[in-house]
Amino acid sequence: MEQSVTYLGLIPLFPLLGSVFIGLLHVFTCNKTKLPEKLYGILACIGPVLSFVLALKVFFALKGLPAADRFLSHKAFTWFSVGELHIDMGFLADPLSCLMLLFVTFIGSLIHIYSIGYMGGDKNYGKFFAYMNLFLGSMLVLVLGDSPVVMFVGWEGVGLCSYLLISFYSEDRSNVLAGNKAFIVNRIGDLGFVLGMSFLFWGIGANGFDYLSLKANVQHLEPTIALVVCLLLFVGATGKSAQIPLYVWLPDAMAGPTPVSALIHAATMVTAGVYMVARFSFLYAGVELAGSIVAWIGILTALLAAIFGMFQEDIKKVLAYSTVSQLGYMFAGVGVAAYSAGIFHVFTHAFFKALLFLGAGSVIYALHHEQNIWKMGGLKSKMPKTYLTMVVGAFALAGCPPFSGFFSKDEILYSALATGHYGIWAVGVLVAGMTAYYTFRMIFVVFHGEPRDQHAFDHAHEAPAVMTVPLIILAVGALFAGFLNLPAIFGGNQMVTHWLAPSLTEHHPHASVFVEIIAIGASIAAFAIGIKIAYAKFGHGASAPSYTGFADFAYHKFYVDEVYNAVIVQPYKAIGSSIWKVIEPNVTDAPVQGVSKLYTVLGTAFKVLQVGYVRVYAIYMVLGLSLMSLFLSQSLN
Amino acid sequence: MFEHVLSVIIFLPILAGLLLLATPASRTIARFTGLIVSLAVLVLSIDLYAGFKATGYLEFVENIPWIESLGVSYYLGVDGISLFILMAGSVLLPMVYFIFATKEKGYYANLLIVQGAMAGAVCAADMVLFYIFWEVMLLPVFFMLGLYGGPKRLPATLKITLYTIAGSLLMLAAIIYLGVSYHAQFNEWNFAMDKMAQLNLSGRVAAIAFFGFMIAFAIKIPLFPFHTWLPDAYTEAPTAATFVLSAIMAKIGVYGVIRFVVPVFDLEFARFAILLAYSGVIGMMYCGLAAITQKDFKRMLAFSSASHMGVIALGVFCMNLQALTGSIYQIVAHATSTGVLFLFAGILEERTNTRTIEDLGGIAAKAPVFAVYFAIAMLASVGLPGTSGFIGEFMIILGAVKFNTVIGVLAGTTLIIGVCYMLWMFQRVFFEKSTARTENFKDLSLIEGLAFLPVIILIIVMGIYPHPFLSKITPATALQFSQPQAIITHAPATNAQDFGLTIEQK
Amino acid sequence: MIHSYLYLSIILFCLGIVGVISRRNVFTVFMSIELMLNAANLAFIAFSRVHESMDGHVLAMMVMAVAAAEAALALAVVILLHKHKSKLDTNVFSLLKG
Amino acid sequence: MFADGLFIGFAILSVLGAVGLVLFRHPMNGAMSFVVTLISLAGLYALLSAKLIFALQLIVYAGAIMSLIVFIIMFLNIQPSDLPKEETKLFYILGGGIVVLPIGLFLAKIVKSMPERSTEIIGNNFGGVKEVGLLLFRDWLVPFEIVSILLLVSLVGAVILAGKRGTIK
Repeated sequence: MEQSVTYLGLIPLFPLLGSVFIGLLHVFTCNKTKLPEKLYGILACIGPVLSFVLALKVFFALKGLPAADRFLSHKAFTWFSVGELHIDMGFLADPLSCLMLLFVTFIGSLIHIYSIGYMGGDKNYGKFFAYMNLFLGSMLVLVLGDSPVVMFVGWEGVGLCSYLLISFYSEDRSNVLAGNKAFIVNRIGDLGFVLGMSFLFWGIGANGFDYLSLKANVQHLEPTIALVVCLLLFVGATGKSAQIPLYVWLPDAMAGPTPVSALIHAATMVTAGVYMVARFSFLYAGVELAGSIVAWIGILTALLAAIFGMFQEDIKKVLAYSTVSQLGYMFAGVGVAAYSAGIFHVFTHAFFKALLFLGAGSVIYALHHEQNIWKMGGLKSKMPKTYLTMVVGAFALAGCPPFSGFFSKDEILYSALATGHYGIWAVGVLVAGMTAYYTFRMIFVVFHGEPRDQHAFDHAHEAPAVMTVPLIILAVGALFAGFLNLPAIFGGNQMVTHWLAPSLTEHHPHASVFVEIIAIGASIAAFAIGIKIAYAKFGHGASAPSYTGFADFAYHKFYVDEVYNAVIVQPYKAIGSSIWKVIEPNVTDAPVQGVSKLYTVLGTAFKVLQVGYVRVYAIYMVLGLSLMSLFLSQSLN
Repeated sequence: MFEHVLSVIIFLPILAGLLLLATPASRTIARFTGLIVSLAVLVLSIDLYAGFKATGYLEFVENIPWIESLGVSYYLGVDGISLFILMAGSVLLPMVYFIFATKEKGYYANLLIVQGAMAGAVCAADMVLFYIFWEVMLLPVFFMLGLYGGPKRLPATLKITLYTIAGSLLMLAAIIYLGVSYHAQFNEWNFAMDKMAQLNLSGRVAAIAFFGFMIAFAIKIPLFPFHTWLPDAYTEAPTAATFVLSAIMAKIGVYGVIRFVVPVFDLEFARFAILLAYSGVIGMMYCGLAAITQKDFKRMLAFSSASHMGVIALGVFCMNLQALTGSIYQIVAHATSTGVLFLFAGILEERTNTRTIEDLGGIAAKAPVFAVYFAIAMLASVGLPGTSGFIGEFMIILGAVKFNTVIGVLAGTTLIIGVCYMLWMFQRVFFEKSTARTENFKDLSLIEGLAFLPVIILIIVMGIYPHPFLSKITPATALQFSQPQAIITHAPATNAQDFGLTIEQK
Repeated sequence: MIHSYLYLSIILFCLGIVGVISRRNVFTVFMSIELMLNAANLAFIAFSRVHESMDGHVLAMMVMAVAAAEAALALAVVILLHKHKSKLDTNVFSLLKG
Repeated sequence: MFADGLFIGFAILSVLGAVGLVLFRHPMNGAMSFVVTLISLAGLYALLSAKLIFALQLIVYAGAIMSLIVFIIMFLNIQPSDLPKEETKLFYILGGGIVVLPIGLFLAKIVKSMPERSTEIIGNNFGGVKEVGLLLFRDWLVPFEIVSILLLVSLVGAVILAGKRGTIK
């Protein structure tokens, strides 16, 4: 049922090799002669493009197979094998991973091309592309891994790259701290992932720990274990995909270069959690409680992030919170067992969010690294291409029909409604309105109205073609990607859903057309209200507002970072220093110190007896003999 | 492959070291002797590795009666467990001679002696022989620490020496107890390891003997709460001694547990495993937390090393195949990663004349090769997949989850704890703006770069393709769990506690 | 009859001990030690008589030789002591005081 | 009977001599009284048929060693002021006696448990010079040689120790 094709292993290998090669080049030349940037740029793009070509090949190979047999696999070698634990370094391409593969390599390639322009002039040009290639390779391992453990390699690999790229401008302490935060928070999630894998392994892993074997054995898993595994894996997902309570790292992660934010922190890596839940759909489908928890956490994250997003003033932070919010939607989708809807939203989101970030990058580039939206304005005329493409992205994000975001988001909300999760649906619609509001708030403030900073405005200019062409391509994607999964009500046949069907374990709810129309209507209404308010407030230019009350609270992100700092980070450090300063010398080492003290005390005590006169020593000796004699003479009779 | 290869591996360095000490050789001669001898040992070890058949039993056995009246023999052999510790020593030690070019003669001589003694301890299959090498192992460290250490070396030297000797004496007592019990049960004197495994031990005295062994090994590992000698000793010791202590000697403690405690005291071990596992896991967390507040990077690495040793020890105490194998794999991984990190710390200290983290910064920009090496070793140390650190750590956590859920979850926190202090240190030392001390930091020279390269490559290879290594370990570990339990039941219900049996009756 | 010899030996030995531990005069202490040696000698000879073997005699000779050697050294020490401190008191030396 | 009488006489003399040694304040008196003990011990050896030892005791001990001691005592020309003031001597002797008593009793107990034997003079060959000499140079040759080395060492030591002149203080 599964076919073995060796080129699967090559897909992640190309970017990885590229990364090693570029990295070596950079390391050995960075402090001496500079290599031309073009060389790095071209080298960097080879890997992703080759991977994309191979991904297309995989796609067509899969398409050529009957729907139920769409599994291509490649076991490169035995990774490790101890007792019943047997892990192959294996890759699996099924419709799900193929979809991910396609858009990851596609968007990855585009962003690489975009970066050639964006990163121009940076002294660590080579390093950047080494990391980017490494990231893409890891992401492909994540997507293609045929067992949770192999996936975990990619999972941690992308975390590492994320860390490295966030702290890319490493001279500034705050950037490095943001990187540390991202890595550590991700690690907390990874702990959940590892423990989840462990429980899963001891549950049903003995007969093979790859997805297909797990899927075949899933019915032997005890329900409680299954619930625990689902929740632990979801902890991993909350870390990677920035959900409550581990979302805090993503906004800070915007410290990295903008293409990084676009590729890693919007389009690909952060959606890994959703992908993982979809991968384990066979597991989650059987545990309804876990699904509900996932869905609720997802939708609450969406709400929270949307609230924060409405008050941000940094253009990238706005987008970051919108990413968190959209990720929340995706989890809501996979949580209500609409896996294909969730994955489809991942897919469309990748296009429009990458587009928005790259557009924002273009703006930032034009304004010489100014990110505060209250210092922008009126850029429409100066940067028409960027403006147009970003508007397309904004419509898609806000969920305006017929842009891609509308279809995917609507699919999720419809599924929530159809499966009876009314609460989730209601919150989802609310968030949709808020999304429209903050998205267009950003567009209006940045591009419309009067320039707020005349100096910066005068120097602004449209980005070079190497940057705008990817924008346009992505805009086309953002516009039309939605039609790939057109629901029946619009005359489509849900191509993506059908394509994904062999990989996922899901039941499509059958609700009446009435329900579907309610869902669509509510979404459109929410969008319309959101954009209306945004236009009313910011359409004609507005000055930077000062926030009070709840708005101020939200502006400060509910002080979550501060609370985490006070509740987790500071106690952690305090425990550390108290261990070192108090516990170690006074408790742990105390017995040892005590022994040495004891010897000192005993020594002082016995010193009294050492009077120094030989005669007295003789007396001691005789006393000892005498006592021994007394003792021994009792045994003599 | 010749018959006495193990003896050569053990005694070649020891003799070379003694010879150096006895002759007025110059530093250069000493260094090159060390280099040549350690490379020769490396070649022999690679040959040994290639000829190793992974049967699970001892291979390359040499068994010559030594003190016949007491059944002590010169009994050597390696199996999958000891092979890797032996290899770790052989692979890592030549680096030291490459990197530290201007040390005293005694420095190199002591290094050679400690290398031989460690090889001896690892290969010994007779308890008395093991004990002898175990003690000899400490001597060079004592001298290196006491002679060439940092400013506060004397208290540190005293502490480590007295601490370890106290443990060793307990072990000696326990070894004698085992010998006497063996004589009582089988009416002949023998100290060979495989014979000891047949002993049937029970009762309070057996438990005491068990703790005699355990405390000796726990001090060496070091297992919480016997780790207090470690921060001072690791910090004050010259880099090579710290390297030897952390990379190999600590592992011999774990090895001792696997080789001597688990097969002999199976009942006691099963009884106290949970306690020991908690000790390991608490030690991991405790030292990991303590590491985060360190201002001195060498001390921080010392705590990090102790923290990881807690995990490694935990793998042994979990009593399942995955955890044990993972533990042995992690021994090698940790030897390579932490060992190299200590060497890097030594280089940092030599080039900047400081050990304070706050004084450093911006090295990544000044010395990219060094930074890449350091980053790879650090990532292996925090267990990133794709480096050697992950495989072992994953298997240990996996095994720990099976052994006990709470311990499994706590063991998992090593993922977080390790990364906190390591990233913090990396940030302060390698990122941010360079300081006065790092302004002129020189990158690794070509020789240094090439000397480290094999180990760095090994770290990655061991993470990506560990199967060939694991396939040599697994038969030996699998054998540990196929101990015929029947021995316990059919052996006569006699014991060394019985006074009449212990005193030789004529 | 042999008992009497041995009892005598014990008495002399005990007197020697008493002399050593209770007197401070160097000469007396020294001679008390000699007395103990002699007590031991007496026991040797007595046992030798009991077993009718002459090994005890040989041992007694050895003891005498040792006593002679000891006398030579001890007297040299006494002379030194007297020379430096003009005293014959064992309490003059208390370098061993802790 | 005669031998018993001699024994009692010698025994009393030797004990008295020993007591004198312990009690006399001046070492010269002690030495003289110790000579009495040594001579009576020689007599006891004779009673135990140890002819050679009898002779050696008189010649070496009572003769050579004691005369050496006496010589040194006189050589040092000890004044009463040189002697240590031992006001608590009796107290010490009493205490020492009490402390030593258990040892003596213990040894006596051991002696008591041994079989009683006669100590009559036995044949001419026992304890003679020839017999002891043969034994000494045959079975005890190595210890004998070692003792000779010991004597040599102590000789050298004594010369070095006593031979230093006025270098220290």
